[in-house]
Amino acid sequence: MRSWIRSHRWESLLALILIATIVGNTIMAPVYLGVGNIVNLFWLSIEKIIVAVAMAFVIINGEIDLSVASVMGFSAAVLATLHENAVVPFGIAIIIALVVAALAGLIQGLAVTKLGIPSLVVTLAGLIGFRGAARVLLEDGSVGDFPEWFDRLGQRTLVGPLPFGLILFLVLLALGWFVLERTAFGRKVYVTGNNPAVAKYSGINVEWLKLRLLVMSAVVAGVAGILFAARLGSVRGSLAEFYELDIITMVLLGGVSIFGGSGSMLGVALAMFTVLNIRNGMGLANVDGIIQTGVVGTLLIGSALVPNVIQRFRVRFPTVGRYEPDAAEP
Amino acid sequence: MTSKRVWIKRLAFLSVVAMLVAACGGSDNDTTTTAAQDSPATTAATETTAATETTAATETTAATETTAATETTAAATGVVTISPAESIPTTFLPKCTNIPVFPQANDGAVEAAGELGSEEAAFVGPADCGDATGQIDFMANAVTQGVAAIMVSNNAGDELAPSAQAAADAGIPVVSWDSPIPSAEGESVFIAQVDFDETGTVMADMALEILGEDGGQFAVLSATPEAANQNAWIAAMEEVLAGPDYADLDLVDTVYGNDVAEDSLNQALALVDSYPDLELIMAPTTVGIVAAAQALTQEGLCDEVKVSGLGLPDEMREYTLSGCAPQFALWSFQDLGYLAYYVAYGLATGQIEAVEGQSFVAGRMGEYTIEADPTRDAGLRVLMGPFSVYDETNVGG
Amino acid sequence: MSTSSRRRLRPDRIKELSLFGLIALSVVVFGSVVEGYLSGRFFNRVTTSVVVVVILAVAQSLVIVSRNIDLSVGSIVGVSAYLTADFLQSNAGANPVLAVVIAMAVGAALGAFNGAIVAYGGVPAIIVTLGTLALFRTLVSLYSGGANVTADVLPDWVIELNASTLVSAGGFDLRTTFLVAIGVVVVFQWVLARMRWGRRLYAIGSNPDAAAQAGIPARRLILLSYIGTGSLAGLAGFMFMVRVGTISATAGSGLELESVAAAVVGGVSILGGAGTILGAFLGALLIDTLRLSLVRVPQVSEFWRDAVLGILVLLAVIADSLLSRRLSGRVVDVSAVESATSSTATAVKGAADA
Amino acid sequence: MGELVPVLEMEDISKRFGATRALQDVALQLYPGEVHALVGENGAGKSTLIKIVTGIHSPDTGKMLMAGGEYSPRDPAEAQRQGVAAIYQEPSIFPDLSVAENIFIGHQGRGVLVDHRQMEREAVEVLARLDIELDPALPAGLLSVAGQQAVEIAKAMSLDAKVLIMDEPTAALSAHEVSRLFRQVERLKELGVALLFISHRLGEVFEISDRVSVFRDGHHISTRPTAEVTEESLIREMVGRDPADFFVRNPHPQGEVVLAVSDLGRRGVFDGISFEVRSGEVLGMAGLVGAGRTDVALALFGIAPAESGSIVIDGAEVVISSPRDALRNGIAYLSEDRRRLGLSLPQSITTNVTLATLPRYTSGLGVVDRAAERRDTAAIRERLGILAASLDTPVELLSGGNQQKTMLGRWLNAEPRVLILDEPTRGIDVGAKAEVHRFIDELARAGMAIIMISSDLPEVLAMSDRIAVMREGSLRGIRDRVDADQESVMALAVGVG
Repeated sequence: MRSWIRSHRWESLLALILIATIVGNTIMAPVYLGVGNIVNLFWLSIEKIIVAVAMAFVIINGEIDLSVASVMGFSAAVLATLHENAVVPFGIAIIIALVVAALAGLIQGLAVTKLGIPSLVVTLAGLIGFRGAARVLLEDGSVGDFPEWFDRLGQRTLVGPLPFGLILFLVLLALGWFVLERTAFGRKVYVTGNNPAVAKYSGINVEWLKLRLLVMSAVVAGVAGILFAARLGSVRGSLAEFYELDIITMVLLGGVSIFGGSGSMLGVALAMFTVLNIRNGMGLANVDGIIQTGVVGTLLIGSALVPNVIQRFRVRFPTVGRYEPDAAEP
Repeated sequence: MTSKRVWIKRLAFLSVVAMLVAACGGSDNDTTTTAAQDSPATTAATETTAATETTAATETTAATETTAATETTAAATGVVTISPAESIPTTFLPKCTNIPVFPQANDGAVEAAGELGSEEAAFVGPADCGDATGQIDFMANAVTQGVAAIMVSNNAGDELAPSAQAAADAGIPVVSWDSPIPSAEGESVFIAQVDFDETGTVMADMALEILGEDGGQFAVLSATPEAANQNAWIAAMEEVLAGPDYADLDLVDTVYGNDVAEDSLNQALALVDSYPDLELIMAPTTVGIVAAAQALTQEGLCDEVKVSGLGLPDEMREYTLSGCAPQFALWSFQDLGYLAYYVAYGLATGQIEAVEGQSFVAGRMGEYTIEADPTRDAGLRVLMGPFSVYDETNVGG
Repeated sequence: MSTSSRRRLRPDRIKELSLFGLIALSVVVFGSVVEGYLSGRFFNRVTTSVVVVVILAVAQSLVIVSRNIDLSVGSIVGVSAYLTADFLQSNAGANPVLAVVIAMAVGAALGAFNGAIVAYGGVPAIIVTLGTLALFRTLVSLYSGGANVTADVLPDWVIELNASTLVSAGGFDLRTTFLVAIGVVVVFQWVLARMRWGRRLYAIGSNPDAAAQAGIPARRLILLSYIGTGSLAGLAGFMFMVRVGTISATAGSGLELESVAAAVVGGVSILGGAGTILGAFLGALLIDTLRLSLVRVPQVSEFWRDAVLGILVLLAVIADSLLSRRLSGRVVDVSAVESATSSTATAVKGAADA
Repeated sequence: MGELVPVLEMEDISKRFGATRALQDVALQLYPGEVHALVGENGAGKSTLIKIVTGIHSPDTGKMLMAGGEYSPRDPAEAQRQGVAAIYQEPSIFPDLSVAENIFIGHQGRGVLVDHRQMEREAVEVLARLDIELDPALPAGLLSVAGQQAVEIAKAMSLDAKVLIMDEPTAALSAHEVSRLFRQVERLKELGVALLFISHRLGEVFEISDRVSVFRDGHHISTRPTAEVTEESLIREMVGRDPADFFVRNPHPQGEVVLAVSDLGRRGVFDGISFEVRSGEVLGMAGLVGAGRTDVALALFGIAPAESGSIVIDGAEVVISSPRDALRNGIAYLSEDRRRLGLSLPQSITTNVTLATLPRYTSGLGVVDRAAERRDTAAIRERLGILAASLDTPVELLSGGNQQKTMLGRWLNAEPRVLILDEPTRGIDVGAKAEVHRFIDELARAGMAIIMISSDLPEVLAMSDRIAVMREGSLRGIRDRVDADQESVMALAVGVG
């Protein structure tokens, strides 16, 4: 246990914060602990946390995808347009929307891997471009009246108190954890994020890996966008606008290094739960939205700062090996 | 919870008394209206009968609610003076909290709550208005908290419908103000600041007034392409413009400043550059109109191009006095919030019903009647009005 | 390896030239499509609207060269603009210089906050500034309580300053605000190219460990750079107030991405160590020219603009990266390094035999 | 030099980190104009000593005197001001900055302004003093390791350092570059600089140093004039045991031709490369750094594929366009740069060992069979004698030698037919070096075909069955071990005679 804590400092810290939050919320708002509310607090941000799972992979791999929110809007817009003009059956329309999202990811992925442009730049352009594409499709209109089953999928519970989206998220999270921790793919994601050259010299096809990740990220964003459409019951060009910052914040708060190579799905999950519970608790306490944002921002800085400060005070007892005299000697 | 039980008991008792009073009070039609004003007894009667049933309804099941509805049609025929019953928790949900008009509206709600001896509504909302779907979280939280009523200025379209429906299912009346839920799903009633068609007329008239008889070119600088009521107003104005009196007014373009000052500035200037003969920019948004006036003032273009639309007196005063924005219109957001709270309170305490023909008196603002909303396919509305058109005579300063 | 030839092919210069070319190109293209485009008016529009972004692009580059970033500049603009406006509201008599000082002081303070945590707290810059992006915005929103500071309470010089022109020829004005922006560019171009601490910022961004070994006080310099970024953002906030007049609590939100975009498009390496202020300036100019030009093309509808802008920016970046790769002719690749090695090895040998 | 006053004196310096005693009661004097060699295995405390002298660490006990005065630097900057400079095996230059800036960036009190033209003029002068010819405006990132080191020495000169510490400066250099470096060292001696010279290559120690100090387990064992010591005695003191078997290689039968390369070429890098390697054979590859040896290896491993020529394995021609292809065809490549290209430092030993062979441990779903990989890694660790707390230890915490073994282990685990070793013993201590050599021999006996690129000529001569020499991108000849010696190989490599 102790060793686990030492090797999972960040996760432990987050766990503490999370527990504190839950206790605080329970005291402040009696209604907080109701099943309905617990489901609600996930369900209200379900699209963000679904995309965050994919984003974790991308960032651990040493890249970033700023375009996710725009791709969400874009794929939903594609779905809506197809539905409005009733060109194809709704099921097909969903598939087409996902394919379009995949293509969006492919374009960006190729720009990154083949042209060697930093993903930050490429996806920044994507952020503007795909949002624009969504606007082009829907202009100032909003498209609704989706099939009954689709709305139900997004708005009603599926199993017990759980709506489809929440189940999907839990499955994705578990899958993400498994792939990252247990599979060769996850292994490669870490190694490549830590040092692409080493990966390349070990026979890993780095470009192919990055390409797949960026496509995957876009597809997940597409799914989330469609899910959002179902939850809202209608789509407009601005769907999910500005979500990218919240999503990236959750991943970074999860202890994923922005430089890639480190971080864990457990940390990301804890970060999600913490953020959502804090927001929900403050919401029930009638705290204004702008203050909620500020608190999450402070949390982001604080959780990164506090451990360092503590580290400063206990330099006398450094981590074993880290200061080993000749460890660094080549 | 306990407190709730207490006032149910109290109401039950009151209602019994009310029955008796009502019985001997009789129902002489031409007196009821006056009676409504001067005899608290009768109003107490009608009010409280309604109260018991609907609270029963909210407390128990939809089944009793229907019966409540049928019985209260009686109450609906009379004019109800919404008056202090008990203090209830409510949520006052603006599009966002950091645009001046919304705190103003909230002031109205607070004023009303004071008069009705109820606790102030929780004034919460998204951090900024760019976040169209941010209100959903606050709706959901309000439902979880089990508030007695929600007052919302819808920042999206029907995206809000599912969560409004959820509130309705939980027996919480949803009163929309300033901007309605288009499909009216889950919405009890919409407090319309002014008639949307009237907005069109007012804007067209201001344009005519400024451009003069010989007319000329003008363009619209709106908020976001998605903004529901801006789009409705513009549509209404275009209809009016089709009329013969406005034949010489030439609407050349509609652009969007996204309610962001800087975008609006650039858009306004781009309009001036793209249309050399442009004489007027009509901005049906408080952000856009100021930005446009500011841009034209700075570039010294006020002589060639004027600004008009919907604006806040405080923000427009300077430009109106300088002649850059000779005329603009707006309604009082304080009154809007005030009226919204009265209606929400009336519904929550069961003094009134969200049914067509229900008339009521809302404190200092006097009598209103719930009617079918002509600007939407479905839904009820209370039309506040009137427009106040500002020019250098009444803009103050 | 003749010195002169390599001088001419310095990557930075190439970058700047290619950007300049792209701007010229877009002007020519739009000029041929839109009538009345090549006018003094349009020049004035661009030069006035670009001011804020240019100053922010410079501010952003200041931290990016040392392998950091500041995502909170947009919020800093908001805070300083609001506080300055609020100050002028209560002291209408205050003279402009004082207002500028206040704006920059506010910015500097916020920048110092960022810098202290990044430099001495050892927290990655992106995390710190992502946090303060929200935090600063919250502060100004709470302070304002949702109320705007409106133009009519501001002294007249604020409104006039935006349009005030020093030189004007054939409708082409040189606006005071634009000149200030140019001044900022020139000064910081000079600071980063000529001043010791500027060069050391590049050094830190280029190889932090080596910087430590060379005894460069990295922490202090990074803190300084953040204070610099903050005060520039404060200046941008002042310019924002001058231009927009009516200041709300959301003033300047979204500018952080614009500034990063401008710097990156301008060839400032996100990995630090490379890029110039002049490049960042050209990047900002390119993006803003494209945006304002698109508004003038009637064929491009409202809804197409963002899409087209995104595509154009992407194309610009691609064209630019290909161009500079071609011209500098050095792809970072093992074999290239090897060949560079051999060339110098032979050179050294030559020297030896001599 | 006895009558000279020492420029730097250390008196019973001790330093400990947590439980580890890094240094104990070390006393050392450096005299102006001397080259003082410091030898010892990894962990002996050399690095700690350097870090103390350069002000990165401060000693727990003991004191240092600089030219008689108290010397206790708080940081490298102050050490520099006081005239102590250091250059390391991996040069710490600023790739984006010009040579001139690299030389002068650390300077204090040169005013706040930078006059690039003047600075470049001064740079040329400083470099000239070391008779080095470099474009001062050239971004230093484009220089070879040797060039970058020259820049660092120039930097030290420009700071007119009294003490210059050279930590493994020759590790990344070719024999030719080493001789150039030594010429620069001679210059520094003439200028009265005291040099502290750390190297694992004893040959160099004897060639360049005036006195040599041996360290072991944090203790200062001895300091004697180099003339008075022999290689054997040094090694004995360093390892604390008898150097039984170094460079053992008793010839043994060779098998079939495994790899045959003919007329291999890559534009502007190398061309017309033809050779073959038999199973059980070690083919040494000598030449200057930049002669193209690594490029040939990278071509065979598919990183930078060849553009012309053919590669035949076991008699069948193969196309190699990616490391994948190479591995599939049984070719493995141990890179020369452990830290940049070799190991994923924060990852565990297991992860690093099985990185190239993951498919072997994955089921259909790509799930890694951790038990299996731990089993194999444990075996590798056993076989190579990798010293580490556990298989989960991050490799960044291992000593250089164990890191090298881990990397070697990765390729052994791949069970290649052809193993290309690029500088397999660079920068690892004598003990580890011997183990690696024994190991190469073992592999050869087991029938593997081995190509060994090395700039350490004695090593090449000792380990190879045949020696291929490259110069400027082409193969200048292949010599049998028996009729090859330092001189002849060097001559081929440099192209004289």
